[in-house]
Amino acid sequence: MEDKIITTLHGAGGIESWDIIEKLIRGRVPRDLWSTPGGAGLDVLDDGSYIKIGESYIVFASDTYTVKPLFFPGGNIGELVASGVLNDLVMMGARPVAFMDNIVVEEGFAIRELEDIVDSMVRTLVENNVALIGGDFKVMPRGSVDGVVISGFAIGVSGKPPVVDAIKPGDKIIVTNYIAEHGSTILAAQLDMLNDAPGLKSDAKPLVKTVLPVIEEYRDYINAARDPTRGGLAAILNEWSRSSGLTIIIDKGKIPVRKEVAEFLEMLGVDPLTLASEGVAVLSVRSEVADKVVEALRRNGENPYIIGEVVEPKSRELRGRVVALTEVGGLTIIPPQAYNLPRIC
Amino acid sequence: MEDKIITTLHGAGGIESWDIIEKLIRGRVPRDLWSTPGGAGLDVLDDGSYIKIGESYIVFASDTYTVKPLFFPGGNIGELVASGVLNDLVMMGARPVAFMDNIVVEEGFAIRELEDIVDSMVRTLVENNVALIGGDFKVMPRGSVDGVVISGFAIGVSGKPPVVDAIKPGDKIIVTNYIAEHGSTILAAQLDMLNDAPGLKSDAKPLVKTVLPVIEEYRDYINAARDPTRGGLAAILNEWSRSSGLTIIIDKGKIPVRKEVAEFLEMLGVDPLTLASEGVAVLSVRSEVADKVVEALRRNGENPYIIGEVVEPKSRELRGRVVALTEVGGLTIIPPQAYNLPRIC
Amino acid sequence: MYRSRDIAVQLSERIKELSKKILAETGRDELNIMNFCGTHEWTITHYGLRSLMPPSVNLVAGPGCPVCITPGYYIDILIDASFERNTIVITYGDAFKLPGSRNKHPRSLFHAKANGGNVKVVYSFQDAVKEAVREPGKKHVFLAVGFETTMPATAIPLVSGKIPRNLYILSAYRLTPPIMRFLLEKHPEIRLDGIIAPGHVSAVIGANSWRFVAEEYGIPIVVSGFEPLDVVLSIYMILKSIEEGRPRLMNEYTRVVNPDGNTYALKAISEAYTVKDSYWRGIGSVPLSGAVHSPRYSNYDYLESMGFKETITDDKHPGCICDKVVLGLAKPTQCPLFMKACTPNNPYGPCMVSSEGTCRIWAENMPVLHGAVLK
Amino acid sequence: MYRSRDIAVQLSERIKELSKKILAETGRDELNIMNFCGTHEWTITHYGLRSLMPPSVNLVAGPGCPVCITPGYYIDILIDASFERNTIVITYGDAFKLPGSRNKHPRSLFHAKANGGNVKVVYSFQDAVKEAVREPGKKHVFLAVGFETTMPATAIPLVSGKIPRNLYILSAYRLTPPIMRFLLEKHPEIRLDGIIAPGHVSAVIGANSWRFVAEEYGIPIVVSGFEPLDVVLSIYMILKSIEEGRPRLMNEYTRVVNPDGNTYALKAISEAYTVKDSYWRGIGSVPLSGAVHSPRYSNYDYLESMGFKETITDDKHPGCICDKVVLGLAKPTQCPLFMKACTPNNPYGPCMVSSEGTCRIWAENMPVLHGAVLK
Amino acid sequence: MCLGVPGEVVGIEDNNELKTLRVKIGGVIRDVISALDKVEVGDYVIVHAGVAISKISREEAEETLRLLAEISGV
Amino acid sequence: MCLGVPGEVVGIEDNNELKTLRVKIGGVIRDVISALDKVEVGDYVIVHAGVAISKISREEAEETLRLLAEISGV
Ligand code: SF4
Ligand code: SF4
Ligand SMILES: [Mg+2]
Ligand SMILES: [Mg+2]
Ligand SMILES: [Mg+2]
Ligand SMILES: [Mg+2]
Ligand SMILES: [Mg+2]
Ligand SMILES: [Mg+2]
Ligand SMILES: [Mg+2]
Ligand SMILES: [Mg+2]
Ligand SMILES: [Mg+2]
Ligand SMILES: [Mg+2]
Repeated sequence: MEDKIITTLHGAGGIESWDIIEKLIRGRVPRDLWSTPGGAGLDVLDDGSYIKIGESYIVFASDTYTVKPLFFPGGNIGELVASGVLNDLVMMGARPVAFMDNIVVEEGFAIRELEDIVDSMVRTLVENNVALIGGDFKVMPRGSVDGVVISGFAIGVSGKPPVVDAIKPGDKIIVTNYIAEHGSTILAAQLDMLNDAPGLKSDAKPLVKTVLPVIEEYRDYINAARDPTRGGLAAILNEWSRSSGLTIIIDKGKIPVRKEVAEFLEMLGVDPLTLASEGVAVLSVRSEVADKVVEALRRNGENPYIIGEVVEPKSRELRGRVVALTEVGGLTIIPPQAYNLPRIC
Repeated sequence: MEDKIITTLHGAGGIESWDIIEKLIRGRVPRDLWSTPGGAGLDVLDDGSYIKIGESYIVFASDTYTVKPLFFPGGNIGELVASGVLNDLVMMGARPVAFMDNIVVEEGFAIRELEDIVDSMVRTLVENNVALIGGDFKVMPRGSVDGVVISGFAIGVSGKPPVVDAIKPGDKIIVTNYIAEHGSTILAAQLDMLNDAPGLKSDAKPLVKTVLPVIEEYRDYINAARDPTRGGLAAILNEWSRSSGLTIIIDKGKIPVRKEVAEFLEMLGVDPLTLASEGVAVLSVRSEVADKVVEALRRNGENPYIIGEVVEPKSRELRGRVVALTEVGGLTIIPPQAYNLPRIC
Repeated sequence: MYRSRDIAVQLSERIKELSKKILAETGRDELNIMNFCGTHEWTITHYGLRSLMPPSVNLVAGPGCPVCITPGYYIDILIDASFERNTIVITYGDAFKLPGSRNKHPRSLFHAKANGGNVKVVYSFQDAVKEAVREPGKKHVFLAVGFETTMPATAIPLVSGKIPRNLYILSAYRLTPPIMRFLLEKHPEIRLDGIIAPGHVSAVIGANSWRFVAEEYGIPIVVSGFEPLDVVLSIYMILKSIEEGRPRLMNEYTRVVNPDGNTYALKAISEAYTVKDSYWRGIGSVPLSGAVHSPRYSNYDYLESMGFKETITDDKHPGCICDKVVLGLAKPTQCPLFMKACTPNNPYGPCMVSSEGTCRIWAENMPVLHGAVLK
Repeated sequence: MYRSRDIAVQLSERIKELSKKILAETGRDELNIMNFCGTHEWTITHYGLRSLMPPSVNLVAGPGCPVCITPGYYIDILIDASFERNTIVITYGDAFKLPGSRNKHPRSLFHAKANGGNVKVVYSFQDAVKEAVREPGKKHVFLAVGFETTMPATAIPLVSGKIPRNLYILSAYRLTPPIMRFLLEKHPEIRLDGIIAPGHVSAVIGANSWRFVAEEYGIPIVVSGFEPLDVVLSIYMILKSIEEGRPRLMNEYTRVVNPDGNTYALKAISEAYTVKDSYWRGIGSVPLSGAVHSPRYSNYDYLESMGFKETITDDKHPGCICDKVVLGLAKPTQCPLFMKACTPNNPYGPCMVSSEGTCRIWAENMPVLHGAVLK
Repeated sequence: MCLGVPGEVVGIEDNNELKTLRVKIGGVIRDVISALDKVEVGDYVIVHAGVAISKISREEAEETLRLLAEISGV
Repeated sequence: MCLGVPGEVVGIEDNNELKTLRVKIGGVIRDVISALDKVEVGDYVIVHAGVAISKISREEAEETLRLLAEISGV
């Protein structure tokens, strides 16, 4: 018996999210309108979409941020929306040029706080030389929306065809930095544990200066790029393996998780692989350049690791699955599970 | 003493909206990032923005819809977001090619209703041959958002420079159809008077097939185009006169207001000039083509009227003002006033 | 028909001729005609009737804007009430943005709502009744502003016993003949050549209520309707009566107003309410000019039930001359704050708040009020 | 150190050697070792320990997953309560998605919340106390699921008198030795060669609580910690004890568990709670296996205060063999609904819900459970 | 103050003590409180804040229009 | 069931009847209920669902590690 209402699972980035987008959106649009001629959109369901104009690719990304709390260690919703949407362009291999912000704010919200949010958003754009060319500003009556919700739309350009995720056997999987930093900070805030866990801090940051140049340089060797936001690393790797039918094998011991984050999550019984990052990229690159990519990322200030590789499935059951070699050398399947609650058992 | 919190006035489309956008957004972005080179954005604050790629202009519009109720006579929020954002492109003289939707929905919302909303949105896009190339889907916990909020982001192209509003003395002001249809319907719904006023119906519809061809044909003679949404006709005319320093004179007797709408609003003491349309354009065109534009619009199924003209201000006080010749031949100033409440006196 | 441009133009010609003749005969420079009622002021502004008058005929707004004269402390009390747990304040749209008397935020019910207060705007008192029935566990307070016209809205349901026990009424009602008498009595310095009396007030209290103006003060007075031609015709009638040298009570609005008013409604009003001396914002206490619930209905009276004493505090904002503006004793342009510290966008005094407030109307219409011509 | 890959590999070699030897000596095909506790199951799955075992060593999950064995009617009652005005249901994350027994929406507290019910998820009982203090006007009900380990969370605050009067507890606590005895007694058909006993339960009740397993049933039993190497070492110890032919009680988790447990906590538990026969989901009534509040604290007992009778209804979903799966009597693949009508995405039975549920674990890990190799 | 709009009575309901009228105000049909002693279907009334406060006399209305025409000469 | 994590006691508070411990669990410092009879700052404890249910013996921990090393030969 299927549930006939929207639940928070539908928005959590796991299987339920894929399903609702498939049924609610993609299934309702005729195939020829999933993209424009020469472009990509619902047909790829990637970080962003693009249209082709002459020899140029104009790339778009949009995301709505509903994060609670609005301010958290390491950033706020303004910084988040700017870096999050720019990062989606970076994952497409596009250089961001312009941004639009749609702000929805609750009546009674302090203007001072809104200014702080906008300042952070604008600073992020300015630092990356992205123009703010428009947007919208709506006020909802008190009680109709909790604080502030911001949609960001970003526009980028690329001379080469954008990166559309298509992992290949033999690819190495690279994670550019510590994972679960943002997700664990938000989880702590929501459980009112920020004071208990002073070592937590969101990693929200744009990857325009550190990751984009590397993607541009090694573009022909990069088969997929994705920022592990909602659903975390587990969701992305599962999306990649599912859509390709290949198997991804990761070595859990090589996944960079900062000690403070690991300890906090262990206390709650929450898996860092399922928590969001907001300043990390996951790349699937041809093995011959994997070390060079790691080196280039490290030169740009990132903290990259090769955490696994893509292989042909060795059995029918392994098609589209993500297998982990665990810390103790065992094997386990990483399911796409995006709903994180503290547990006692 | 200025108020330090956001009020509904800040989102109503009148002076307070202009102010907050000026202070909160535009004042915080360095001038060189108001647009991209060769493009337009915060510098024009028009219906949309654009960037220039080679000889093409890529035009963007984005708006967030927070309308309550979500379903109303004549449409729903899904139809509204699609037609509203496409109409902004039309007002820029651009042909819409692609759309992205960011849907925020409250936990517990009926999937059936959400499907109806998406169906309406998609139908509007399909009918106008616009691709849905991406978006976002977020769920907020129950009580954190009232039902559904949708941000739309539309992408259009134009070979000619887009229409950036700049009215000129001698221009005729044309309204393409009955005004205040959408705003009065929503007002009635919010006052629980829809049953009392069965003649009301939102005019929400895309203008891609009826108005865009006319703008394209007479492009060189059209100095400004705007859809009178938030704040209604009063807000737009005031924006145009204020930004140009010119005077707009309108003849109130010529403004098309449907009888049912006029009667309903008269009962409440609300001015139709301040209420939103969602399927109307206001054009400022050179007088030599005004009649031809009216004729062309009428051929396409619209119901256009020339309601006034642009003149040089005859005094310092008339700079940037909108003057109306009233039904009885008197003169009055039309202020930009966007907050509509029923009144008893 | 009541909005015919042709008739208006012709009538305005007659008015020009008549005023010219009167000025010539009396040697006066100008004629002052006061429109008592805020809704007449709205008609005058909205239809641009001042621009149809000759420069010598001044249409002076009177004290008939309830937003301008409602005491600020009622608002203060209701702002506080809106933040009480389980209390909902209900108001007509008109009073929603009216500032209270305290110089601190939130200053109006609008701002109280933005700050989290429970405030609802309704079109009619019946909507307030519906709200109270829908939420029986909560206390509801209805802000009853208005003149005699509006009093039946609560008086009829009160005497019919149809109001739920969780709905209280804060009576801010004010009576119009007393303020008219007060104005004529206390401010002889303002010379009025004619008065346009409120049509819908008169529908309730009867045209005869205004006879004293003509008989005791020798000023022609016309009970007028609210269509633009009603007002223009009323002005014509005033001038005609001046010309004839017979200041008298006239009724332009005979289709709605009769000499004795609505006796059925008046009975309900006098059963539900008791007249008493009352405070008018900026103006002061005016004898027998307000109404509180009569003892039989005092359990519905919000101030009474909550034990509030109607202590009259000075709720003028320093520097604001709204009191004089409301009484027609000064023009907004005479206020040093006008369009400086006090603008429609950021009102300082009460007359700048409502779309009927004289200062607001002047601020928005200066270019045409000043007689700037278009061509 | 407890997660060293090198040690794990070596230990797994020792286990292979030992099991080979045992099988050769006994002529058996395979050895069944039951991990009683859901958290051990989590460790086994999360660290892929089954893949480190030789094919002949089966690690069988036992009834120690509270999500799987909590009676559905507790959830039914709390779903209803969440829709009562002024009632807030509070739960640990574990029980949030647990389906009730009724075959209609909303089926879980998660779905109740989505439908507008008042449900909060907390990390600890103290967070529930804070909520109740913060909202004194509302009734709060805490769903106390768990085994002996979790009982101090409410027992200690109860006996200290530190719980506000508006916080009620629905005791779904279950006791582990009784279910172990029930399993061994009623289901001799399942042949167990060794048992991994729950470490944190034992920290409270003492390792000696499990002595009866070895002495009365001749099955080696090890109290084990939860790090992966704790579990691997425990398996080694069981095999070693089989090899030596001395089935006995062992304690791998001596750093935390002593023979007599936490006598201070046990005193609080026995003061606050009274043992009684209780229902286990799908399994049935088990003698003296549950706990209700003792008379002195019965005013905090939600079921008692609300007058609910613990009527035991059959809450098995038709066709679901979760009862057998929970007791280790069947593998999920033996259920006809497995991965057909019942999937992790759309669970039908309780064992498919929690990340510790055996069916869920099998569904997600089939490829490696089936021994598929990577290279 | 006192915005009032004319409407036609199209129905009458008497809920012991409180009389309400169904009034057609242009295209709007709305239930309003009656503050009128005698009123019939077909009467025209002035509605203010949801209350019918007065009847409208058709003859007087015509008389006023006649007066307007006469004075203006239109 | 029974997720438990080890932590170090860094503070003790006795609110008549109810003892709470300030426990450092890795980088997290959290107040938990004490279900322990005797406990001192510096002790290591197992925290389960916000309750310290048991002390950890350093010697026994070392003994187990020694055992692991011995059996595995690592
Ligand atoms: S301009 Fe403002 S301050 Fe001056 S009288 Fe008018 S309302 Fe008062
Ligand atoms: S697969 Fe589902 S239905 Fe079958 S036993 Fe497991 S939980 Fe029950
Ligand atoms: Mg992305
Ligand atoms: Mg997106
Ligand atoms: Mg994104
Ligand atoms: Mg940051
Ligand atoms: Mg990608
Ligand atoms: Mg627009
Ligand atoms: Mg916009
Ligand atoms: Mg728009
Ligand atoms: Mg429509
Ligand atoms: Mg425009």
